[in-house]
Amino acid sequence: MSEKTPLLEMKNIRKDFFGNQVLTDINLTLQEGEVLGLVGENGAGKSTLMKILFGMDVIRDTGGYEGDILLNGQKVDFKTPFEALAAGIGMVHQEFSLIPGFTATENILLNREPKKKSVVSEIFGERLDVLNRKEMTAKSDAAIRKMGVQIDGNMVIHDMPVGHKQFTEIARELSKDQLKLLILDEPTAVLTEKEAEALLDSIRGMSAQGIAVIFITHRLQEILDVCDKVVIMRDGYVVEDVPSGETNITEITRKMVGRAVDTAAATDIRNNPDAPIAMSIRKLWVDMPGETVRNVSLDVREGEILGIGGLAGQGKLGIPNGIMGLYDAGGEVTLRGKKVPLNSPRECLNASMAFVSEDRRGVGLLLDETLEWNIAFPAMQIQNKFLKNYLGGLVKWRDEKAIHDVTQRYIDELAIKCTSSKQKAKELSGGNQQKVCLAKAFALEPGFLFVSEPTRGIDVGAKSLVLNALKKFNRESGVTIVMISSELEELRQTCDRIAIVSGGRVAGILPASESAEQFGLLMVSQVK
Amino acid sequence: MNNKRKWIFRGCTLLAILLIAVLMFIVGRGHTVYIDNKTLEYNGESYGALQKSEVWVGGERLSKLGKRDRTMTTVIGNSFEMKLINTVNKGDEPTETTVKISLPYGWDGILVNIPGYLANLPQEAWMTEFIIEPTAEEATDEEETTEDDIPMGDF
Amino acid sequence: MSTKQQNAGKTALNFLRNNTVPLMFIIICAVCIPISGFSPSYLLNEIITRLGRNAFLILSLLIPIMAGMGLNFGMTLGAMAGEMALIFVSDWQIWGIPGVVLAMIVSIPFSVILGLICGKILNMAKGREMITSYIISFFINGIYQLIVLYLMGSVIPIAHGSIKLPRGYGIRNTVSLLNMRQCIDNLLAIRIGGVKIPALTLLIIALMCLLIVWFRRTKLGQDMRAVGQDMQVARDAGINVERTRIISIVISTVLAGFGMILYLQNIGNLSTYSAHSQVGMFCIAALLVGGASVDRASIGNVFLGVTLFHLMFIVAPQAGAKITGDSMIGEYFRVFVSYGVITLALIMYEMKKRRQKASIGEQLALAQKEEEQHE
Amino acid sequence: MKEKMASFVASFGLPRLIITGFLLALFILAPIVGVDLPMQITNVINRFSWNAILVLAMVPMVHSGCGLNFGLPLGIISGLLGATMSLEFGFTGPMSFIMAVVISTPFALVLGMGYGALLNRIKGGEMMIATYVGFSSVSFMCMMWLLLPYHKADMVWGLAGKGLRTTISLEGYYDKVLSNFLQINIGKVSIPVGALLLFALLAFAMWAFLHTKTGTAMTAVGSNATFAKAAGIKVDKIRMLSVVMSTWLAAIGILVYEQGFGFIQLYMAPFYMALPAVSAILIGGASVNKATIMNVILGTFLFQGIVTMTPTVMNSVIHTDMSEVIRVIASNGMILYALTRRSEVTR
Repeated sequence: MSEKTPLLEMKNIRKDFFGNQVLTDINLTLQEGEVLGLVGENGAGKSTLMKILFGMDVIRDTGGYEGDILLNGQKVDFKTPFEALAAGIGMVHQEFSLIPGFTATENILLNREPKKKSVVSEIFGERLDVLNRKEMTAKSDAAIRKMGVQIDGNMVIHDMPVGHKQFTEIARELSKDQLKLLILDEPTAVLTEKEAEALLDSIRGMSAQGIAVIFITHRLQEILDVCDKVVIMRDGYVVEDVPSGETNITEITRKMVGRAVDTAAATDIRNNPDAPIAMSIRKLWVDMPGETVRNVSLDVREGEILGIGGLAGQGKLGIPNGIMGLYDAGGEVTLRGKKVPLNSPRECLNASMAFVSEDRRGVGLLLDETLEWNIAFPAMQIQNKFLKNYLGGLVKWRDEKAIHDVTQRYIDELAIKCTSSKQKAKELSGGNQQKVCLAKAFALEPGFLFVSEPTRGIDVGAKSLVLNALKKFNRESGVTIVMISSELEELRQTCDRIAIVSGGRVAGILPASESAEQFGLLMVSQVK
Repeated sequence: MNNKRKWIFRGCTLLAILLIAVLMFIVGRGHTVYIDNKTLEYNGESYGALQKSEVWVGGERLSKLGKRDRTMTTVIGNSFEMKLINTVNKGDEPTETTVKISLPYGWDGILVNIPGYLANLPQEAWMTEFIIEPTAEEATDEEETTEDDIPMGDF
Repeated sequence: MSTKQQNAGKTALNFLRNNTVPLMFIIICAVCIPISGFSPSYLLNEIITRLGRNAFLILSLLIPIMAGMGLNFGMTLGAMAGEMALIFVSDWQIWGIPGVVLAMIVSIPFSVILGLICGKILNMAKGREMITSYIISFFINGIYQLIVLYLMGSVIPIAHGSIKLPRGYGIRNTVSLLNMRQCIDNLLAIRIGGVKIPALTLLIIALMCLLIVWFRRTKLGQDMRAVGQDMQVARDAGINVERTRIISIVISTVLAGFGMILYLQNIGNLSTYSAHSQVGMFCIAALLVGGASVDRASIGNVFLGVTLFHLMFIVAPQAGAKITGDSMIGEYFRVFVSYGVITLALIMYEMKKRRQKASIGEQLALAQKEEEQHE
Repeated sequence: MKEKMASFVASFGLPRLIITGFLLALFILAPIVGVDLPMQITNVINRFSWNAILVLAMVPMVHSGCGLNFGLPLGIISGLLGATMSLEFGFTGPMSFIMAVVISTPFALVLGMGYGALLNRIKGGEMMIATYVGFSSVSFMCMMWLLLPYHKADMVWGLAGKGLRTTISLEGYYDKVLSNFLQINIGKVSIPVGALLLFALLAFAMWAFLHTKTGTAMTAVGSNATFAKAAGIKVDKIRMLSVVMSTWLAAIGILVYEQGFGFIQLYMAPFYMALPAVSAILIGGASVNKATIMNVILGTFLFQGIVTMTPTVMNSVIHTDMSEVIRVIASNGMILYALTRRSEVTR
């Protein structure tokens, strides 16, 4: 057995994004027909690893990778996903890549349709070959059969339940004759229990047919159910590579979230169960694409920093976005006893709430305008600050000097690196842009602040500056803050309590002093 | 190999289209033929006009020409066939002649003189190019207008 | 039972929503026909003439719609190519059916070049193809005028004074196509009652329809549909999106060129500087009247559209004159209706896009309510 | 140096550079080929004063992110309604102009509000729909001009006694009321100070508006609508305001145009009026989502300069009038260029 060349071998894979090491010395082997479960937190490096294997453009655009990938003992280096496909690697991405108005069959064979030659195509090229519908049906039926799940090949994607769309994607990969290795990136996230069950069956079936599968999921039970071995990644390292029979969920979770040196939570945690409730959220739903929130109820106490954590796509981002009226939402939110109307950013801001969005470029900034505008704008519009009144208030003139002063104050206070307060926001670095977003919220002098992913995409130095500024704002001004972040460590360092969201619902709330493992368990739990 | 085959096919198609175009050029050339029944002076000799000449083209009578009459018809292609029923002098029995001429490609308007043709004169004697000059009034009334006129009209 | 009724109601509502424009037109026609007082045979004759005249042009719009590029206002480019070909052919004095065939062949290179330009520009303006193609048609109209009004006869040889402006270069406002007038319509024409049926023209149109049906079943057609629905997915699947879009515009332009030649051979003369300017608008209006939308159009839409639109076109002036006593009212009315239809179709298309987005939230709230009921 | 040039060309845009260069060449050529330069300059200034407000009408909608207002004819129609009614009600002289402004204002507000409400429901497809809203409204008004009960003898068709004429002379009404007001003559150059003053007033008001709280909000909506929404701005309301402003300015713009031109043009005349205004502001350096007062002034000047100078200069140089063709190619080419730019907002 051990003499046999493994189907896939990854040796000493290293990758950095502009000096930021994201993968270090990854080693992986995979035999024919083996099912490998790949687990790890967001940002552990799973997706980067798979992108390298699949030859995605971003990898080359960011300087390539180090190390070797061997397929059947042959060194390979895919320049494009198409080369990877040709070599027999298939990948099912998290987002559907399907044509909505096409049938399952048409999607399964997209751009690989069997064709019939004709005279016209001899002249104008083979794109004028007529599709061979009969053979298409046969081929897609074969692929569906191979998958072992029944879906209707003639059904239009548009009319399909989500699960069937997922199966269509898988069938597309299976319809490729050369397929030897299939990567499934969180395929069960959108499936119902029954469908997920069926998918696991079909993975077993594929494995029996000699197709190796790399299965990425956050549902650990599935890993144990179907995989031959488990690879756990953390912070760009493989921390564990064991046969799935020799481990269990708690063990895996601990390895996933536990740091070698478990950085302790912040020392100045305040846990004051008697503090009055500042905000109470009841039965909140939010339609934010990719971050759907379902039936969330949550209380925020006066003066605390509440963290909201969870894996990507589970809905944590939907909560602030929904409450602040940026996405369609329903339910009930009260702030200090007063009802906050949903779907109206104005009312929220009037109620002295503020929001620093995770989408800096899309929502947080006027990229083409000056820092002055960016920082002063909401305060000017909501609270009539920085305005000079003429004609008895009829004309509200922009007070450029006041705007300049306040901007300069925050530039100094938050150490925003810029040439002047007149610089355009798009010219700043990510970290400084984030500080501008904070300054914008601070300028509103809010009584309640949502901060969403404050450290996303900024470097380590800037990170701690931003987090300290937040903490200082809370501790000194007594402003209640809800901070949403995918990074558990930073939540534990900054927050007093942390709520974990999974599947669009709150899985549990724990004091920040709890062990990382406990949070990990909540993250992978399935709330019903 | 496959590519070569493709280019051969494409070349052939292009050639075929060009051939069709050339063919259209030949068979589609339009001429206006003017038919004269007029006395013709040629090499000092005079060929008198017929008393009466009926011109038939394509089975239909085009015109009945008296002395010094002229008629015209349009022809597509370079061969022209007409049937003449001639009465040379008053009271003569009409005689039927079929005239078959091939028209020169470069001429738009062609003038055929019946007396000259009937006298078996050489071709340049009875067939001449006929060029119409645009009349003066026609020339003046045209002024360029490229302004988008009212977006209406019949469609 | 009640759900069944509800469903029936829903389908009826959907049917109404999807067919607002054709239904509106049927009503307009139903009101105007009796008022106008035209005889049925006259109307039938007119409709068939206009079907033969316009259907081919309108068919040229189908392929860009399939490729997700919306209504191709740039079909005017094809019309200009066809006109240039006709100018040459009539200068060469090629008459009759050979003239039409030759004009079609000559128009191909012009159409292809213009189509390539148009396609390239539209690829640079993804998401606003329609307004861009609309402006392209104005821009190329300028180039067309430059060529026809200044270069023809001075740089490009034009032999015949009959089509040249008296100043010696530039083409006259009207070029007579008398020598190919209705040559295709009259060949094999059948008369039934007082109605003349241009069998050959209709045959050509039928062939064109078959060609489109066939084209939909080819690989290229499939690719176009894929590109039209989701460019990113198509690109990920390895389809060359840009090229496919350009091809769709080129095909449309070439077909529009052919269509324009057929149209003009029916009319019998060419208004050099204005024949093309309204063609795009009228064709698009007719297609939309047939029930097509910006992202969906079928051959059936073309024929229904030509029939309804032209019925309105014929009867509106008469009916308007009878009602108001002023013949211009009807003329303006039909122009208004043409523009109104396009406006309405564009608005409905954009609103449909928004409605789809809004429905997801409703679903979520509904799901939650159900969940609560279960608890 | 070379790089500097390249970056200048890139930021200014090649088409704009060509057009500016072309106009410069015309001015240089003019005296050489013996064209009466002072008269040409008078012409350019006059045409500038007629058209500038129509171009200014583009600014609010560009600022609020609604794109170029291809629906300008809608505003023009409000102006035409004001003009014809003012005449019908028997006003003459300068008073007729003032009344035209007064009467057209409510029409502009109502039509603008309807138009704005429509544009708010079709975000993303504004420009195409605006074009066709303009077209439909013009063709609708064609019927109305015939049907509305106008009776004034010098406005209606003489024979029928009803239905407005296609062109109505403004002599005795407000023909040149602004142009002649405070007119200055320097040598052969005459400057229509009144018309320029009105433009200056409106342009200043626009500039001032953009410096107020609401004006700032409008710019922010155009720059990043999501940002504005998150900052509590009612995006739809601001957009609506911008559309109403644009429509009203178009109404005033056409009245000023008429007083300069001396005629009211009805029926299909407003049909393509949006295109020159759109290309003028683009030539002035605006893009689909950024425009300043400076763009308006520069653009109108360049555009009208070309329109007035080309025929005369070209005629003297090559003895043919290619101005129409040049105008069509240049102005539509400019619009095309602006449309194919990647949206300059970095997202």
